[in-house]
Amino acid sequence: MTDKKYPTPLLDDLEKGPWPSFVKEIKKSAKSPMVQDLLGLLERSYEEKIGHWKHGGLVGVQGYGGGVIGRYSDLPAEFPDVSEFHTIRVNQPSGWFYTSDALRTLCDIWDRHGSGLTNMHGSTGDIVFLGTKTTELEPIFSELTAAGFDLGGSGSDMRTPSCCNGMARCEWACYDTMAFCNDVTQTYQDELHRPAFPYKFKIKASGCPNDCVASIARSDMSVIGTWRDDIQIDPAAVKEYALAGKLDIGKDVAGRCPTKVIDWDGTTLAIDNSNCVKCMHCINVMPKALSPGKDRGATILIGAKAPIVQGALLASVLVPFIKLEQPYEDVKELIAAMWDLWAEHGKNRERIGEFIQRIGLGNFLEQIGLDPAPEMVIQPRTNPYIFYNL
Amino acid sequence: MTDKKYPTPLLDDLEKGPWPSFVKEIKKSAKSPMVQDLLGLLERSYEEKIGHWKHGGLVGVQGYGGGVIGRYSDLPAEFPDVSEFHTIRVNQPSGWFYTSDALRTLCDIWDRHGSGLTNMHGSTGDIVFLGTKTTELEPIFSELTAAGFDLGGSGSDMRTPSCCNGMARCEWACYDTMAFCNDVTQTYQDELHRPAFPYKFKIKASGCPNDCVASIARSDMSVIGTWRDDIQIDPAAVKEYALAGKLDIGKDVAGRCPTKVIDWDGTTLAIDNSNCVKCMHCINVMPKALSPGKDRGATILIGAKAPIVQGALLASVLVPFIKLEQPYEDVKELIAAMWDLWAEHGKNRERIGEFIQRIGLGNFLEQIGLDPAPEMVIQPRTNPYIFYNL
Amino acid sequence: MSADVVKAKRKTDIGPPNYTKFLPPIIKENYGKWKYHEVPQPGVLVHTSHSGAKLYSVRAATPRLLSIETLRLFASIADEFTGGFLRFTSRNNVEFLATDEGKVAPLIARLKKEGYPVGGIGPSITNIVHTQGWVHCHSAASDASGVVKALMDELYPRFENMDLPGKTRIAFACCLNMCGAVHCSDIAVLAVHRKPPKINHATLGKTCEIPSTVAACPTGAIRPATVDGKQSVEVIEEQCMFCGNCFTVCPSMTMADPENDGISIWVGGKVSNARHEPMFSKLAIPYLPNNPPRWPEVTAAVKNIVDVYAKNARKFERIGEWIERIGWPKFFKLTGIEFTKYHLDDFTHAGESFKRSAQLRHSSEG
Amino acid sequence: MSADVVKAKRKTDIGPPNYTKFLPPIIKENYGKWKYHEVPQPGVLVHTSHSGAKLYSVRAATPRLLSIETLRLFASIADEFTGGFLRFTSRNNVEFLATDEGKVAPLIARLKKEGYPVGGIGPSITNIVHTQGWVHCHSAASDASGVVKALMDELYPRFENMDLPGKTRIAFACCLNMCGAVHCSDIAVLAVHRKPPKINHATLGKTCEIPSTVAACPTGAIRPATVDGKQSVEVIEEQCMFCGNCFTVCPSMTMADPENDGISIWVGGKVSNARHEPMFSKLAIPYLPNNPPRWPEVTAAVKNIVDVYAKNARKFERIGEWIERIGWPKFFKLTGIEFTKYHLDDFTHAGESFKRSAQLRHSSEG
Ligand code: SRM
Ligand code: SRM
Ligand code: SRM
Ligand code: SRM
Ligand code: SF4
Ligand code: SF4
Ligand code: SF4
Ligand code: SF4
Ligand code: SF4
Ligand code: SF4
Ligand code: SF4
Ligand code: SF4
Repeated sequence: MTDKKYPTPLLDDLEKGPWPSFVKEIKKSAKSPMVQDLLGLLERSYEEKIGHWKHGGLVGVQGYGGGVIGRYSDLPAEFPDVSEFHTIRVNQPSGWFYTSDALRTLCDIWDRHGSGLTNMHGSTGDIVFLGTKTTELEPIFSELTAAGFDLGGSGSDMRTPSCCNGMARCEWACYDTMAFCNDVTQTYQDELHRPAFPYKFKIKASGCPNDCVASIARSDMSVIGTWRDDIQIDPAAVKEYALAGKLDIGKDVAGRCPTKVIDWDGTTLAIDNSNCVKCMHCINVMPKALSPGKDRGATILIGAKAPIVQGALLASVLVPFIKLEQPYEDVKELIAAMWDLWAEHGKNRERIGEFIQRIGLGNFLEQIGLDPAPEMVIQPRTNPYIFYNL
Repeated sequence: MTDKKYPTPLLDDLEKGPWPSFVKEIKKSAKSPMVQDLLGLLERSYEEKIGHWKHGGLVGVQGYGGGVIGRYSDLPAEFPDVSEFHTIRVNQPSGWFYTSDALRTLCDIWDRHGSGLTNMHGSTGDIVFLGTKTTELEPIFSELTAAGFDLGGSGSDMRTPSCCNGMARCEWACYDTMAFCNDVTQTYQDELHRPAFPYKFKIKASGCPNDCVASIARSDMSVIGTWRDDIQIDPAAVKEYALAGKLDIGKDVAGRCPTKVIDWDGTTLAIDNSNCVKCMHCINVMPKALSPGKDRGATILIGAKAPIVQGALLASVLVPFIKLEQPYEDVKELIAAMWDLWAEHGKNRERIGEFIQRIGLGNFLEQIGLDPAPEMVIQPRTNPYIFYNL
Repeated sequence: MSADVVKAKRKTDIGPPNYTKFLPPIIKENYGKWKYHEVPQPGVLVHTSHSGAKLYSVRAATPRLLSIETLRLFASIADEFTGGFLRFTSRNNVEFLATDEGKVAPLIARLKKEGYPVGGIGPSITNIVHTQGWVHCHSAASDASGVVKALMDELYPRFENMDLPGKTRIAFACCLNMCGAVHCSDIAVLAVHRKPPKINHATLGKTCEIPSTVAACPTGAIRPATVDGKQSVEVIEEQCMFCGNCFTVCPSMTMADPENDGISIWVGGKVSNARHEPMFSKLAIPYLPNNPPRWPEVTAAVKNIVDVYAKNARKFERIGEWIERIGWPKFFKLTGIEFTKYHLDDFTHAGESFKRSAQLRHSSEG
Repeated sequence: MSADVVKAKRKTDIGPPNYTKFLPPIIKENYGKWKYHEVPQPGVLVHTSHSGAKLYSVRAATPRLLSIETLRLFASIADEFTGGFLRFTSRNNVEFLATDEGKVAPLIARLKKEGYPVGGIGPSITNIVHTQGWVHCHSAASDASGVVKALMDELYPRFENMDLPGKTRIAFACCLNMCGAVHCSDIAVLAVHRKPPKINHATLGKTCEIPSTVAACPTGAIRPATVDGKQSVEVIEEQCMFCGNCFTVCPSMTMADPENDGISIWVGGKVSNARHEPMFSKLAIPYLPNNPPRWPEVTAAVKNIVDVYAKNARKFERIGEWIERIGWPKFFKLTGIEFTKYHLDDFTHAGESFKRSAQLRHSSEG
């Protein structure tokens, strides 16, 4: 560890304790003058209880409209090496799998051209290279692409899609999330790199209703695996769970089924699959005995987002069930239809979820060519303000 | 029955069938020329599928701003006897109890001065005298008051309060609905007869959460009886129900408890009263064995209304529990505080439920001097748009 | 009492007569002391007091629109069987309050003979709460009494029997003002307009206050405008959803339209707090034609819903509770009702009705 | 590779490397063929394939903000124990993917030795999803990494053990933009501003587009205005709820305020569809002060909520499910948190959160 340029007593306190310390991480990279100044600036924030960063300007790499977040300190005189301190979003491989070599390649590039600090990963899913100068952007980009990496999204573009590890390591994946995520990422490179939408558009893919990438809360298009037929039951394994005695199948499994469709008589478990809502609970708690059906696919939901401007939204059902098989032509047609409509009629900084609420779900469906279905709503309308078309 | 002035083949069809016929009722009063013309006009509506009434003007009795709904036909030349056809709202006695004499008194007055047609009762609860001329209003009023009756509400006033029959005939009444209804009706005669509010204000009183006057859906102030202590259980009567075998206590009673707090082991019924939400179901289906607790009172809810303008509202909890004892000073203070605030700041035609939503429940409570309580909401806010007062 | 006498001492603000004057002695004696009730047969309630006293209430249907001839008939029936005591219910039935069990059977016989069926108690269809319609209101998009009569003629056995899973409350309203409070009914029959208001520019400036007319529109479809030199308003027709609130405040904007007015059907509302919290009614059928005098499309539609409910719901389940258990897709399937764009809410809180979860029933069939 | 060579063949739009390049052979062979998994000990997942193959995943915590030194360390640990294969999770943990059961114990020992605790699986508190804070963002009302470090030092045993009723997801966001997606977390820690923007009228006209600045305000609190002869905006302060969206679009409207910025706590959100549908987080504590470096008020508040939950919830109940069962009044009582005016929603859909039923728990105590 290099000598500190500034004393950082407040930050130093956060080197203590059992949880891994981000301060230690910062100090590990402190051979970089940028990181020295970052420590000084951050200590100042801890003293003053206020951030010291200004709005970013438009910085980026040639031909791309996104992927770099410009950032400038408001104390450039005191901390000149962070007067510019941009982040670069590098598109992660689907499922966040790496080889040690791939990791080292990324480290080497970042060692040459930036602070040496990263986020593994950003909230959207990107590899985040944390802190560099404008002049380094183009060199970093060149070395990244040479090594087979590319930038992720930022601004009003398609954002970097992400997915759970799905079929790679999970017995419940109802479709191939990683293949799908990679496919849409590659298909929409132009939309990812050149912001041309009213606002950001995020796609996240989870292999089952457990939704391990929180897609229903955080993506404009959420693709959640599910199935249409019966839950597969291995009666022998059910018996083992019952005998093991750790699980009270009546209370913990049947009793917690949201639609109460599990019948457990002490020896046999039966499910009224027509009323099972594919919540995953019974499967989650008895993974050896139960598994999703064989007729698998996904539900497509639309419009999740954080609160700004009109309040947070969870995604809502758009396609109750789709087989989701390569080359995903049906999904792509749907995406194209939605993007066309939204690009033409969406307001500036209006996410697609807000757009749908503004123009009405019925109109939205009509425009993109989908039939209304009762699965799309909790219940039909309660207010009588019907726009009859005569 | 008098001879018809007009042929009414369409209406005549509605004299047939097992259900009592309103056409027969109209014809029973057809000695009145008004009713003759009403039949003609109504038949015309049936032929043309359109109503033949115009907007009412301001008609009423001296010194009152409400109680009469003016009504004029748009075919006065053809049906001169209904060119004016106003209704009079007569305030019903609490609980809609009558003696035969009282009924006859009303009939006699109406016989002398109107069509002879009534609604027993209007949707708000009034005795509705259906159809008379402007010149008859004052005489009717005089005879009504002489007989001990008075007009009900209309326009932007307190409307005629109504209540379930409560303690008069129901074992579940948790407070005296009829006494309360009569008391507020009498206390607020001025507010009832002289519209001075931004819009109408309805009070309805139900003795228990079954809410037999639909107060939670239809009144600006809904007073619903409830209790705070334990449901009274008669174990012997429980056993009788079990033995009778008509009721499956496990499935039909315990299984349908919304908070699942009833325990039934085949012989004894136990209730976790701390989590009972006083829904009434178990009591409803086992009236001989269960009854509300002894520490009784009411929940006051606020703001129900029909859809116009911003959508229908159910009433929401304002006072989770109040003993509701005569002379109801606490309730009256609350009413006064609410009316003052709403009268001053409510917009024209803004019901109090809409008013609260516009100014915010927190502000409303502050202004009327009530503390916020978690019982008032399904859940605390989910959006982070908090108006901190510093 | 002569008119002169009355004029001399004009009384105001006396309020209604005190209810205690109209209570039968048994009620006065047992007021607040009732212990339990039983329903020995359709239309009859027996309340037993802690004192042991028993009150027999016999409930009969009325069409609500009653001639004074009928009221006098009721009065004399009350005199004959129940000491002159009777009451009306919150749903416009009449109840005769007997103390003598022996009077119950002859009372019922008499009521039936007079054409007033006895029933409406327990898991049945009781009287339909309704409004004025073409009989008295200027706003009506259909008749009220006529539709109700046609419906109840059809549903009549459900009034006289107690063979439904739960209480089934039907309400009718003749316009979106919903005086029948149809917004929380098991089945709501709601008359609707489907054309924007026709504006009488010649009279509007004189009869209506323009600012309050503009403010009346929930969707902001109304703008002040000068037409033929007269102060008036214009309606952006694509923004109009035919609620008629402009007509309520301004007579020169009429809504009624013989061709396009008609009836919508809503289901699954409830008011009581029993088991499920109170719920709004939800749209089932957006439109059926106005077809007087019997509205056959409407009666068939309501009967279908009742029958499907009767067949499929579990004991004590109200319609809304039943549908919540089986899910709306199944409701539309079982009833054969088409799900359309109109079922999707598009007003202020529309987004709150969107299904924001992946908890769905799927079936390989579709 | 020299810079010249790179420049010569500038590549664009190649996207990320194909994930298949990074998968260990056992995953390639058993892709889509996993049968079930087990959790033999905290931090370890064993997935068994239909083929019988077993994959051992060991999960270790990271602070997310990682130096390349640490990444190189992870790479060498992967080389030593798992054939060079590793991955990161959707919550910023690192997972080492072993095929050899014998490697699990030494791998865990090594990770712990290096200071990266192993755990976060099953009914535990896993890593806190968080954002940039004072480390990188201009919007932050608090630091992110610091609060998270302080919290996890406190909650650490819940990461290493699996003794909670259900999974407990904590998220942190440093402003209302909620990059940490705290809106659906079991416990959400959200930094907030509490003062209206300070407007720099001298620069606003030059740096900001006035119409989009005005449009940015969710409550319409911003109006165009001319100040000292310069085009600018003004804020109706009573209408401002400090969301900071104006600052997002206009650098001349700064929000940060050392005295009044701080932290709010939200509870009961979830994302999974398991049992209960996904839910938003709900306000628990409107404000706690910014108290670096350890934010003791915040850590105590979160720990209290976790402890009360751990003690009272039933098996498998997430925080939101538990509160829904016991009711919000009880939650406030058990945690000792005060219920205030701020807990009552007053934004667009506020009315939808009002309790519109008489189904209440009452108790004679109060
Ligand atoms: C880096 C990252 C946070 C992190 O530490 O991980 C981030 C950082 C910023 N976000 Fe974010 N957002 C990041 C994920 C998110 C997420 C989570 C997600 O994508 O799953 C959300 C919530 C989900 C959503 O999209 O609604 C999110 C919702 C926002 C919003 C609010 C958008 C809205 O519609 O409500 C803004 C404001 C805006 O776009 O103007 C925003 C804006 C920003 C800006 C660009 C600040 C701004 O006002 O322009 C932040 C730059 C910080 C910096 O200087 O580094 N960020 N942002 C995340 C991206 C890393 C990556 O690419 O992997
Ligand atoms: C007579 C009655 C219907 C009936 O047949 O029973 C009735 C009739 C009218 N109502 Fe009503 N309302 C009647 C009970 C209701 C109810 C039910 C209730 O009170 O429980 C409601 C729904 C609950 C509520 O108050 O929200 C109701 C909601 C309306 C509305 C919508 C108010 C709103 O805030 O959404 C209007 C429109 C208005 O006030 O301008 C309205 C307006 C009217 C007017 C005055 C028409 C108008 O546009 O001015 C109707 C006169 C009809 C006529 O010519 O006789 N009426 N009205 C009911 C009063 C009788 C009585 O006094 O007993
Ligand atoms: C007479 C009346 C009150 C009055 O003062 O007029 C009344 C009287 C009784 N109600 Fe009611 N209810 C009356 C209107 C209502 C209403 C209001 C309405 O329908 O507009 C409701 C709310 C309806 C709703 O939820 O939409 C109502 C919901 C109940 C319930 C709850 C039923 C449920 O399962 O949801 C009960 C309990 C029960 O029946 O088990 C109940 C129970 C009772 C009992 C058993 C109470 C008792 O012990 O005396 C009475 C006879 C029940 C019956 O008719 O089956 N009463 N009851 C009303 C008769 C109307 C009619 O003529 O049919
Ligand atoms: C590795 C990871 C996916 C990935 O591609 O990165 C993952 C992996 C697994 N999840 Fe997950 N989940 C992962 C994030 C999530 C998320 C997203 C989040 O937290 O932001 C959720 C939604 C959380 C929420 O609802 O708020 C999530 C909700 C679940 C659930 C549902 C739990 C519930 O009862 O609500 C299960 C089922 C279970 O645990 O019984 C599950 C189960 C699993 C299983 C058992 C699946 C399997 O058979 O392999 C995996 C190990 C579980 C464990 O960690 O206890 N996973 N899981 C993520 C690990 C994050 C971490 O480092 O801690
Ligand atoms: S979302 Fe489902 S398929 Fe994907 S990792 Fe989680 S549990 Fe497995
Ligand atoms: S998946 Fe969920 S809804 Fe289906 S049976 Fe299992 S617990 Fe019930
Ligand atoms: S509301 Fe309750 S107290 Fe009143 S009549 Fe109905 S059941 Fe009885
Ligand atoms: S009153 Fe309702 S909530 Fe209470 S125990 Fe009975 S059924 Fe359950
Ligand atoms: S519902 Fe409409 S049409 Fe019917 S009485 Fe009420 S205001 Fe008139
Ligand atoms: S009918 Fe309703 S929506 Fe149409 S213009 Fe009139 S008020 Fe507006
Ligand atoms: S939550 Fe706000 S302050 Fe934190 S990184 Fe996102 S935009 Fe910046
Ligand atoms: S902080 Fe938010 S509410 Fe306040 S002025 Fe800015 S945009 Fe409007």
